[in-house]
Amino acid sequence: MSLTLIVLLPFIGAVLPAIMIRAGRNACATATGSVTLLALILLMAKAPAVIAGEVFQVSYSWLPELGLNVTFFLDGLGLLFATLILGIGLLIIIYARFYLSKDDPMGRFYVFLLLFQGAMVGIVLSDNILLLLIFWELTSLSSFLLIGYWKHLPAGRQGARMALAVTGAGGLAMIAGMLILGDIVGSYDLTVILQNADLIQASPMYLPALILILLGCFTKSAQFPFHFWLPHAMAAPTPVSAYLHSATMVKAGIFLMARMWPVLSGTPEWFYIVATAGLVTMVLGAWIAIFKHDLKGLLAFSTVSHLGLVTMLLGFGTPMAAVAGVFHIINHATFKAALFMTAGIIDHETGTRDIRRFGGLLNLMPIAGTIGIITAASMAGVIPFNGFISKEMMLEEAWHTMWLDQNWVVPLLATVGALFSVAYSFRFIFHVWLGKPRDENLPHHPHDPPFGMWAPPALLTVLVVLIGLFPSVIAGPLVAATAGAVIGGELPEYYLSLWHGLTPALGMSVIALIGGSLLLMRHGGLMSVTANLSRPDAKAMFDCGIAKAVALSRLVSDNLHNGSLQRYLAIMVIGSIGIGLSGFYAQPDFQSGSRELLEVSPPAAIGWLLLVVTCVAAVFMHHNRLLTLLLVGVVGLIVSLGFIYLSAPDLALTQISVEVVTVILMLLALNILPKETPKESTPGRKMRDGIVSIAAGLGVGGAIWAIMTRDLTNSISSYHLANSKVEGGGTNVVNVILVDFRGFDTFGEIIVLGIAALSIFALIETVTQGEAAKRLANWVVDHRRSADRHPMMMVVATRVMLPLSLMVGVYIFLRGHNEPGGGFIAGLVVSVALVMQYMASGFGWTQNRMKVNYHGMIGLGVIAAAITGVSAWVAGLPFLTSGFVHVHLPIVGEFELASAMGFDLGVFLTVVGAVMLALAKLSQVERMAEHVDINAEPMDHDPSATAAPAASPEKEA
Amino acid sequence: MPFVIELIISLLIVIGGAFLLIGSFGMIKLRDLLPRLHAPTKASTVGLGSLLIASMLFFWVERGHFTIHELLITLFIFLTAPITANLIAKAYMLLNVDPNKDLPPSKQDEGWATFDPIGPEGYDPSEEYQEKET
Amino acid sequence: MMKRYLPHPLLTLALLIVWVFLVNEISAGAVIFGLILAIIIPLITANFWPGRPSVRNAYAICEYGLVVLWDILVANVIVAGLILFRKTESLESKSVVVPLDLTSPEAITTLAGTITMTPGTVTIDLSADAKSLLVHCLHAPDPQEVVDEIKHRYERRLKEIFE
Amino acid sequence: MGDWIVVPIVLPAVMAALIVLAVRHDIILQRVFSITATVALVAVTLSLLIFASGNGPEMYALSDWPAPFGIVLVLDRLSAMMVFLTSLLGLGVVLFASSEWDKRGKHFHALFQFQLMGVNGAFLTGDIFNLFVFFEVLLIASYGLMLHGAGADRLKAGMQYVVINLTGSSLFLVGVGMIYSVTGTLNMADLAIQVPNVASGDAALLRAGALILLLVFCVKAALVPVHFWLPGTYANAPAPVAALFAIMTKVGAYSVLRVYSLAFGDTAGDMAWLAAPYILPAALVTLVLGMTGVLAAKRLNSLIAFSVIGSMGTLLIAVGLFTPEAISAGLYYLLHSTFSAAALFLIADLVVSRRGQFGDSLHTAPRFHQSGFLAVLFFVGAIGMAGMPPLSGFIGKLQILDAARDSDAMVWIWAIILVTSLMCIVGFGRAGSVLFWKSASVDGEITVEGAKWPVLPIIASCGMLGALVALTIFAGPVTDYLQGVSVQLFDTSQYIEAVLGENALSLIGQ
Amino acid sequence: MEFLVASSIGLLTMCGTYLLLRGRTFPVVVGLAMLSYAVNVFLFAMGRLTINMPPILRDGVTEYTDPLPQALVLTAIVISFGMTALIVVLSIRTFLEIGNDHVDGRPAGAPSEAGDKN
Amino acid sequence: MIEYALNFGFVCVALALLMNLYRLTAGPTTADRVLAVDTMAINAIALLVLYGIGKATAMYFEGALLFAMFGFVSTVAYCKFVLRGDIIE
Ligand code: NA
Ligand code: NA
Repeated sequence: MSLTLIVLLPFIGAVLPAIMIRAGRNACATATGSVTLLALILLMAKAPAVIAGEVFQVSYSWLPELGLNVTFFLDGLGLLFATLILGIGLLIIIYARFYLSKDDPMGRFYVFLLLFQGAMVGIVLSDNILLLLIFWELTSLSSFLLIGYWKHLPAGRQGARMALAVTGAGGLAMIAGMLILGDIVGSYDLTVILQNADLIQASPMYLPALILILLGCFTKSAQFPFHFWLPHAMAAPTPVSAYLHSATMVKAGIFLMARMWPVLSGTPEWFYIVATAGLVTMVLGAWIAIFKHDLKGLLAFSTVSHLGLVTMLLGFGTPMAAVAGVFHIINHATFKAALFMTAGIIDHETGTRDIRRFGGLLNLMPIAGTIGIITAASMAGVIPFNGFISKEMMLEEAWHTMWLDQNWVVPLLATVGALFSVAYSFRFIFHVWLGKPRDENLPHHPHDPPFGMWAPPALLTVLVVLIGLFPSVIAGPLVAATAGAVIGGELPEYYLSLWHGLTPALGMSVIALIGGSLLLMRHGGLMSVTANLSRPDAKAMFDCGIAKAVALSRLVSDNLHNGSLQRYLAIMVIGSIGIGLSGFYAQPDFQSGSRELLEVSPPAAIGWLLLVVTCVAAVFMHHNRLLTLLLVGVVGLIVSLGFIYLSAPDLALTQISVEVVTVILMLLALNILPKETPKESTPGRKMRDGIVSIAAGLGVGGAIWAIMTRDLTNSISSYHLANSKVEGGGTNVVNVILVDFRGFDTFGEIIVLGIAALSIFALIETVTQGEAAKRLANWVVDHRRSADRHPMMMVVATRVMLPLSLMVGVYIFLRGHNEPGGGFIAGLVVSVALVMQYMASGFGWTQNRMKVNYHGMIGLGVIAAAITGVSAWVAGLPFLTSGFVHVHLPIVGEFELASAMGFDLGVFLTVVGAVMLALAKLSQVERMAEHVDINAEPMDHDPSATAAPAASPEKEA
Repeated sequence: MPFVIELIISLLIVIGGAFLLIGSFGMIKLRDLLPRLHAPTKASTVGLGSLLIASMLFFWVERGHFTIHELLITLFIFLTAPITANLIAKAYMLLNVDPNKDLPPSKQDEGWATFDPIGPEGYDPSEEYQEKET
Repeated sequence: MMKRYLPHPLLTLALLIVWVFLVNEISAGAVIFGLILAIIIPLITANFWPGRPSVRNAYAICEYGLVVLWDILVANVIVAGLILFRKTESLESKSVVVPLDLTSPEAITTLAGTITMTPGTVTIDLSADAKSLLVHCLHAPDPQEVVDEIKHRYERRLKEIFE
Repeated sequence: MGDWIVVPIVLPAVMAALIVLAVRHDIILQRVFSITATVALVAVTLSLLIFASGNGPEMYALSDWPAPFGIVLVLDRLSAMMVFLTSLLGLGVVLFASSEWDKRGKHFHALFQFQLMGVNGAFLTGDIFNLFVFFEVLLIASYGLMLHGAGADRLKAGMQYVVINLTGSSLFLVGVGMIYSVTGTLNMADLAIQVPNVASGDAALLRAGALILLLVFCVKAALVPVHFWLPGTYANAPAPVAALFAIMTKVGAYSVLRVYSLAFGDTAGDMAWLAAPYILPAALVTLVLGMTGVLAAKRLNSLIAFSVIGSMGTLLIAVGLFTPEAISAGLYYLLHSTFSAAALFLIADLVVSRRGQFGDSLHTAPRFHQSGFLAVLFFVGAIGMAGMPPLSGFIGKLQILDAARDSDAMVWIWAIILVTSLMCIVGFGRAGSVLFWKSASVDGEITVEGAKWPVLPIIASCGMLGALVALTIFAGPVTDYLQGVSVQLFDTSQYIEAVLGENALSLIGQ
Repeated sequence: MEFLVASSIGLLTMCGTYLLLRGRTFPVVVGLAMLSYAVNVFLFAMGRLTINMPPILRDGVTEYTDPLPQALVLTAIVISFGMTALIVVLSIRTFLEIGNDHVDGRPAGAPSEAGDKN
Repeated sequence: MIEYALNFGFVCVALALLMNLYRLTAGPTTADRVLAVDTMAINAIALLVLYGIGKATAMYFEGALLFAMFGFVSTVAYCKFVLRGDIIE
């Protein structure tokens, strides 16, 4: 339980700084510190037992299906890292309180820091590798926030993004590796995995898993060739650098290699990948560090180098090397965190981090200077500090390591690395603290910082010295416990002490010290040499890489999604032809149909000819839009005739009614739109579209040919035919299907119509704003117009037509259940009759006489349709269940009342409402364009009116 | 079916068909829209009329009861054909006829409605058009 | 009362007949239902037809109808002949002006319609003040004859019916 | 409870009609109606979800006609989950829109309710033509919503959206027609029975029809190469609408899953798992192109839109594997990606509305109000979309990777999912950096009129993010449920029995 | 007869598709209308062709054409009508807002939309 | 006998339709085309009537009725469009 709490505390506590910042910076820091302290205390309470060899474990089920569970365990390795994370974390919190300036949002800083801390603790305590992955990626995210904390600095932003990209990428690789690992073992539990070294190493998936996991480790721990992000992350505030980039996050990779050491190490693959990468990193990082003028840059590359050192040790794969690695982790954490904090102090006090401007700072800030010198000496591996001991152990291990059967490679390079290490460490000592001040005009006048700022590094410095002097007393148990956990078996014999006698390692050490000192003396010269060397600039490469990736993405994405509907549609059409054909040809044994075909009658042939001619004419003459419309109208006419000919009277009625409303709609549109389509397609485009269209036509035509020439032996519609009259109460089976068997379709269908009208209304409502309004205001009528708006003969004719049409509408409506007709067609008939009034007598006059609101009609229609359904529902029957009765009235005789009629009434109302709303609204645009006042009189001139008309045109509201 | 009735029906059908054909033939034979307009508006209506009468007769004899709803179609056609012809003619004249040269004057205060405006307060949309043109 | 609910008995009658045409049967149920509709529909559409002319001269209507029907038949044969057997060049097509005495829009429209449906004439326009009809003749060697016939045969009768 | 299956369809429909009929002039009343209805919808769909998790598939025969002759609705674990998801999302959207968006055009709430109706109908129906009808309902409502408030860019994008989808609708009918023409049925369960019994000479037609239908579903699901409508549409739709559209692509995915596991699944003989060889490669390409778009984006909204394409790729990879594990993983990801896309669109709107003239262009602008708070929201949303821990996206991706293990394309799947995750991270990192960090180095501050702390939008956005958190925390129970979904999907006999009765099963030898 | 219908459907599809692929909204709308004719007839024809067997039940008549496709086509016609109405209005609205009727909202000859100026 | 008459009728109407088609495509004025379409509607009604007689069914009457009604409306709409541009004003 308390194990979980240790992990959760930083996360839960992360809300505290956000809240406490309102109470002041001290309160904020104190709250943050207490959280960490509490976690540290909880951890320390377990430390003795762990050091004694006990392993704590706790487990909660989270996603057992995947094998992802919240399980933590605490062993020596976990203890060491958790202690480092929480302990150094605490110091950093204190340090940051004084480091951050008044302008820096401290609450946010601590929130991020605690989140990061929690993630780190999570990594080192996870007993489930999927859980570990989660924490792993969380550290990437929280470090992204921390590095980018000073968001006004471009370097900070770029560094943050680079760190995120690199470590994030590694993390993603690691996900794959971990999943493979889990697959090999059959469990994602670390404790289980650690038991299965043989299984893992024997698996053919071992190498992929290893590489993928190492990618994660190397990126996070800034190992060659992924070392480049770390220095750029130094744009972060110094506490962040100290915490993340020396003590904790960069060690996550090391931790994981150590954690996985029992199962992954010991193979040649491991050795050559890990040890080599470590070795190269160690040397390269140190070399670069020598020439960094930025204090933190120097420390950053030294960190890279030291991480390489540990990596190399782990890579050796021997228990002894592992012990050395573990010990160096501890030592490095102590001196490097202190060094960073010192660097922060210098930065803070002098206002610069440029080494070239320093010198003699020891005199000005003796406390910081002492701390800096001691810790730097430890970094250089100078007796008697802790760095010396672990470096000796490293050299010792290097001495007897063969690399590709060569015994000199590793020792030589290790010595060179150590030598460089001495050089940059001494540079830090001599160029910063000792000697003469080189720049009298530092931004600030430096002096020792407040206690809170130097105490944390001082504490670490004390540790540096004490571990150096009494290694086995101070660090021994921890090293033992940790190394035991890493090795996962018997510890080798080793002694943690300053003096091991005259060993080869000592010799190498001495060479390194002397060589390093000499190198530093020639620093100036070397500097000019290296300055002239064109080294690959990692940041530039990374930026260039990202820029290339973005450019490539844009090239691909923008060219593909170029906004051309024509292309999108062509692709879609080609895709559908392709997928249809692929299906057709993927299925063997296609047989042509054997259904007896119908005779071709002469009228049918003529109809067909008409259709062909009009279709083709419509394509070839489509530039003349009005003509196109006429031709398409003829197509509609022929299709309707065809429906009648082929036993579908309902379809014909519907088609012909829809046709006319569509024509009216299109004409309304055409008045606004250009009357001609410009000829702009290139011959190539026409060719392409022609081919695509022909293919589509052949495909669809072929398919329906194949369908019509074969029989359909059983269809659900036989049931409809059988039950339409008896159960559905209607002899028009199509109508019974529409209002009853499949009434739900119709319910949806009228809603589509209603929505269309509402959308049209909404679309046109906005026409009065913006560009559209301007265009309408400046509209120029571009065609000759007749003088009479409302020809008298037409007005009179439509007046006669209206009652007739309504009569027809009622007739069509009522008979729908038994004969061709129904609510939809009736609705269109009535709509057309009304539209005729609008066309003949003008909008203004007609609208003034129209008592119904079309919106309401749509709503009412849908509700009416729904009511017939809901009333069945309320009665405990399924929605839309219909009933019918035969009513007998005197004189009138017997007639049928079906609830489906209520439904059909809903259809009727919706259709009328929708059509009228859409047309009426659309015509509003026209009137705006034509700048015509709406009319109050139905005819331009009424010959029967004796007096001159009094009413003047009304301006439309 | 009595032969006479059958004969009448057949004749009506033949006449109807012939008139329809003539109507459409006139439409392609005549040179100009206004003459053309005569052909379908008249020939077709009579052609259709005879077919509808044939149909009425046929169903009367065939089904035994007098069907009258064909009359409704005839009614519609007779009601609408003049309007159609009028509007088509107007549409033609507007774009193809010069009212001052090609048409006789109306002999009234106002000219032909297609060209000369009248209405409440002398509303004249074509003036608007002219203005914008200049 | 009667006036209020049955303002246009003729229209109601016409609609009733239309209904009977539509349902294609003469039964009590059909007639009653048709009657209901024929009363309701004129009421709800009254707004759209202000000043419906009251036409009561049933005899005149019948006479007019028969005359027109006959003329239509004749006209068709004549026009058919013109179309089929005359060279298009030899047709004397022209537009003639028919000054009107009628003032009711319904009457004018009926006249115009009649002209269109009868021999070789189509009403192609109306003067803006509705005082003249522009009639196109397919073949009219003597325009005045056409005008006279229209005024005599149709307009006179329509005046009786409508005014 | 079975009686209530129709309610998620009828309730919004009636509510929309009522809004149009009664309160169209009063925006406050519209909001009250709309929000109340949506809350009620959440309650109903939750009850249905609970019901479905404790029962087998439940059929609802509309008009009381027996299947396959009438239209049936079917509530099973999958459809119950989808309607619940829809209503939750809908609630967030309506809350967000009720602050201000709904005033920018007419009829927002009516269209919104109709949209819910269409989506719910598509999820619940067990009839393939009825599915078409609901597709059309949801599409036309979406056209209306998409164009809500108009504006040049929106109209341009809307035009493309509408035309592409209308073309898709035509294809839908062709597909349905071909299927009916050889099977004689429209009922999905009946189809499952008819498909294996189709004469071999007719099978080619059936297969071609089924594949054309698949293409149509893929248009909705924004699968490459028929995804082109999405970037413009989502990027230019009003924010709450874009958020609501998060469910629209899922309708496509759902339909693929439903039809191609039921009728063209295990029992389909020759045509078993018909869709798989098409979906998987296309999904992989979709994911790559989506995340390429994320990397390439120059506008925030198009960044999010492309990430939606990417997430559809991820989801359809899982669907395309057609294994129980993959599908439950995919469904988990579906839940996740719906909320995360919605959240991002909503948050983006809060950001964009504060950036004044800078809008959603990924261009450095001066600071704006609440940029800190919004940065947090954006960060969380981006984590969700990129599939970074600790949010559900990560768990979803892990599950999909895990489920892809046995696939022949495993290497491709893993590599593409992981690499594109990185692209997404980089893309969102760049965007976030420009929006929230770079502004710190620019002088001045943008001030825009409007409520400083718009309560409803913030509640809605946080609610969407909260859903991600809940999905994460309750990953176990959710996955339990989803495994139940997979079981039901793969054991089609349950569905068929529920719809057609026990006797029908003998026809397919189960 | 079947051939006439099949070829008509094919032709309608062909012409509809060609118009659909044009660059201006009006032909596209017309193309969609033609496509919906094609599809409606397709859907209708999937019930096979029959002459003079309308699905209106009559005493003594046993043979009827398949009514279901007809019902489906009716639904499809209505829906495509609603869709056509919307897209017609949309094309006007877009034209008014943008000033040209290109489907991509750009004038003739203009290069494809150059993304966004970043 | 009726059958022969019907066949004659069909042929006449079919030819008439073809002539209409010619006028529709040849124009030359829009009015000509509108006239052609209007006449087509009339011929279509004739076709329906003939067909109804041929099949001895009244099923197609409503079709003919609506053709008559709607043929008129669309012709009016086209003409109004040519005359005024705005058909509802
Ligand atoms: Na029923
Ligand atoms: Na249509």
